[in-house]
Amino acid sequence: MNPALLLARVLRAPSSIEGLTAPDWNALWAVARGEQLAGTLAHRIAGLPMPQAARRLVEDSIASAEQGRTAALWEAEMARRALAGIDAPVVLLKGTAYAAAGLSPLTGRVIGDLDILVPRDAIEDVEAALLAAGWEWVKPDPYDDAYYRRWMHELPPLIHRDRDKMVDVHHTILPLTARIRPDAAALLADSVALENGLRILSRQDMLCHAAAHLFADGDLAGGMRNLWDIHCLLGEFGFDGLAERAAHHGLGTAMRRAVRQAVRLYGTEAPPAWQGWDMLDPLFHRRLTARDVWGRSTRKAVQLGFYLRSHALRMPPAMLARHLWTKWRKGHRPA
Amino acid sequence: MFYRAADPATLRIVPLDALTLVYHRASGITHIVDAPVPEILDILGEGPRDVAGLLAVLSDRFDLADPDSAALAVRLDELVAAGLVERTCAI
Amino acid sequence: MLGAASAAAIVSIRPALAQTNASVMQCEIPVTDPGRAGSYIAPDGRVVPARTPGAFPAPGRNFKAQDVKRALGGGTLPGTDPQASRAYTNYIRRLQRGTSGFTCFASLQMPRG
Amino acid sequence: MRHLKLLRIGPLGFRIGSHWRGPIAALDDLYRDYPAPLDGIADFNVHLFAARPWRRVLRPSVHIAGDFVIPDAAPLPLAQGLLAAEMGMNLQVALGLRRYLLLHAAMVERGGRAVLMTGISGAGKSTLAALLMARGWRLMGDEFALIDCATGLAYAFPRLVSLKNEAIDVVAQALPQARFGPLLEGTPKGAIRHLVPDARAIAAMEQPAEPSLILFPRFGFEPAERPVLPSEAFVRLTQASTNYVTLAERGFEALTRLVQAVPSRAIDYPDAATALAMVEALA
Repeated sequence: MNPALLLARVLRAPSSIEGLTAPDWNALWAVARGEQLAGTLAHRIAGLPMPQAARRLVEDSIASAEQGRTAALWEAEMARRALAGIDAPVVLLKGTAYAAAGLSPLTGRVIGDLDILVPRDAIEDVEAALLAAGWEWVKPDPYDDAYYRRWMHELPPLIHRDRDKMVDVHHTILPLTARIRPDAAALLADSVALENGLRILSRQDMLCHAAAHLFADGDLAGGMRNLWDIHCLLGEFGFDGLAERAAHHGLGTAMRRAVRQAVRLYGTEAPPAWQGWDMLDPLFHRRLTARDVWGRSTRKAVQLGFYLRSHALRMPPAMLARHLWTKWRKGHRPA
Repeated sequence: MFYRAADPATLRIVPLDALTLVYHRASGITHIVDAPVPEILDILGEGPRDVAGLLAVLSDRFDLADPDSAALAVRLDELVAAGLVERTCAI
Repeated sequence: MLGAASAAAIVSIRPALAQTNASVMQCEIPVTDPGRAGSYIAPDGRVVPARTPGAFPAPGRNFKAQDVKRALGGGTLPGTDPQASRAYTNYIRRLQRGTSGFTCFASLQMPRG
Repeated sequence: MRHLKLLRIGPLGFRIGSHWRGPIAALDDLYRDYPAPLDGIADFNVHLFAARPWRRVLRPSVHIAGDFVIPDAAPLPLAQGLLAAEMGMNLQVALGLRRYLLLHAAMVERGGRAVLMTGISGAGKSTLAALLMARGWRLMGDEFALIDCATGLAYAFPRLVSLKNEAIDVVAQALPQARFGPLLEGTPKGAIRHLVPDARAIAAMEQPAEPSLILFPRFGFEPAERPVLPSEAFVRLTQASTNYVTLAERGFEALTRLVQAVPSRAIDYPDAATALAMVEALA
């Protein structure tokens, strides 16, 4: 069995671990680690009967995810303190938002950098406040810097000098060069306040962002994790108003494809209108599940295609050519 | 400007020889601290204070050879940067 | 009791990137990042435009961890003169996470002995 | 990954895959007396692979990867494939271990009491551990000591002892009956030869011991000894641990207890004979 499909089967039906052989277990953990889903897997199967060696891995992964959650929430808290003097909403995105909102199906999820969304006209104040509170630029490269500021949907990444944690400050959820322009003002206006004053996106916007992140704005690397987020969010929030909201942001196609992929991979329950399978869906499905029993990416040709595709989506062709030329001259090659 | 300490329930404080270990559960960070940090955490744990108020309590409880509010402000800045103390506008 | 304004009273433990000896000595640090080939390195380690007066051309090569360690201890990087070597080691000191070689450099910082 | 090896060192199971037979054959030989992972399920995966298919045969260079990776690790020539496998395993433990507090230390045991020696680079730690084994101590490991956070007990990680340069002959003379791996010349650390821990170290590798002494040895100085305060030991051990921070409060408890319960000493020594005498006098 394709080990990525094995992982998907265990995530959707944890009791299917019964009868796994030792090689199955080894492939399962290797792929789960490769896809950053080890903590999620551990939470899904905890408490079920399994070999002792697997149980120990479950305990280790749960403890590891819990520490990651503490560190992520603390980073959000320190950002909140640093930005307390700025009169603008600060919206947590992605993993930190799921943890802060206590979305239980996403327990165990790996949380990467801190991502926050702020109004575009507040971004200079936010930048200054973060720099004053100990964050520093990660890369001082003038081309990258100008590129980020002009075209990307975020500031160049900042890292905290004592805690070694990165923060990405966004003013919308897709680059300004992309053909699709989500309504950033609506994302902010409909965001929901948490107890401590930080905010999270509305339910539908959280789903829209997850779909944008999965397809429109990515090369599908780590896609199984992102799709699991969508599966869980759909289970938690349902489909009410989702089609309209996604269409409003120009993300209708991405949202529908995300749902179809989630239904296929994780058995997400979806109304009939959301189901189906188009001509490109098999390609996406293959890319999402391209892992060998060591957890390594496979299907290199498919990957390169997706690398070019993700850039094409972000930029008009002439700009893409200029960007790739500058990058390649400086020695960058797609891995 | 007032200073509020982390909730004492979130701190594990272990005095060792000359230095003191502080494990902060909310951040997961371990701090190794020198005097007067444990004393400051202790006093601010009773409630927020400003620099003058804190200095008064410290002078009251300890035999301060150097009751210098500038030095105390530096200690508080360090505590703020470490996340063990938060600045607040009002009590 | 309050201490000198310049002294620190708090040291926070950071994750040690301590590796095993073998893997530490096995890693390499590029000077500069492949993305910035052709730049110069100022004596204080900043990356500056090509032909900046007083700066040194980036060697465009990788230095082995053991060579860097020796240079940080007062030696000279192989194939460089002392002034250039100092500029390059200053560049390495300023490496930040996300830059090529950071992990390698960080692992060299692990105190020993 | 055509070639595969499963093995257990102390409490940790490994699954190693390789594009080439050589590194796996070397592991099969040197680790022949080691058991398989518990339940056949590995804690860590290591893969040794060629970056491009033709590099399997043309100037083959071994890249090291696994569940946990660091950037910047340079590949090794195929002749050093055994070293690549060992480095891969070490790296997985250093980056991925969550079950124990990991201390970068050599460890030996006598009478149920473990002596930890941490912080030595190059000529010292592994040599000292091997020579103490030759003098009847149980070798618990030359690289990592594993501290159980709940009990404070030290668990062994008796991997192959990695001997470098002059130490190779010194140890071969002290242990004429021991089994050694091939001599690997021209590695990034000079010549390396692996020593197989003795039968007793392997047979007892699952038995923990009570830590009784922490040493911070320093090689190349006149003999000297001083006590190390718990606060200094604490800071130095956090820097000798790769997983202290990720273990969160469990790590804090384990390390606090260790430095409070176990005396620490710094020792300087000019040569191995002096070091052995100092360790045995203190332990």
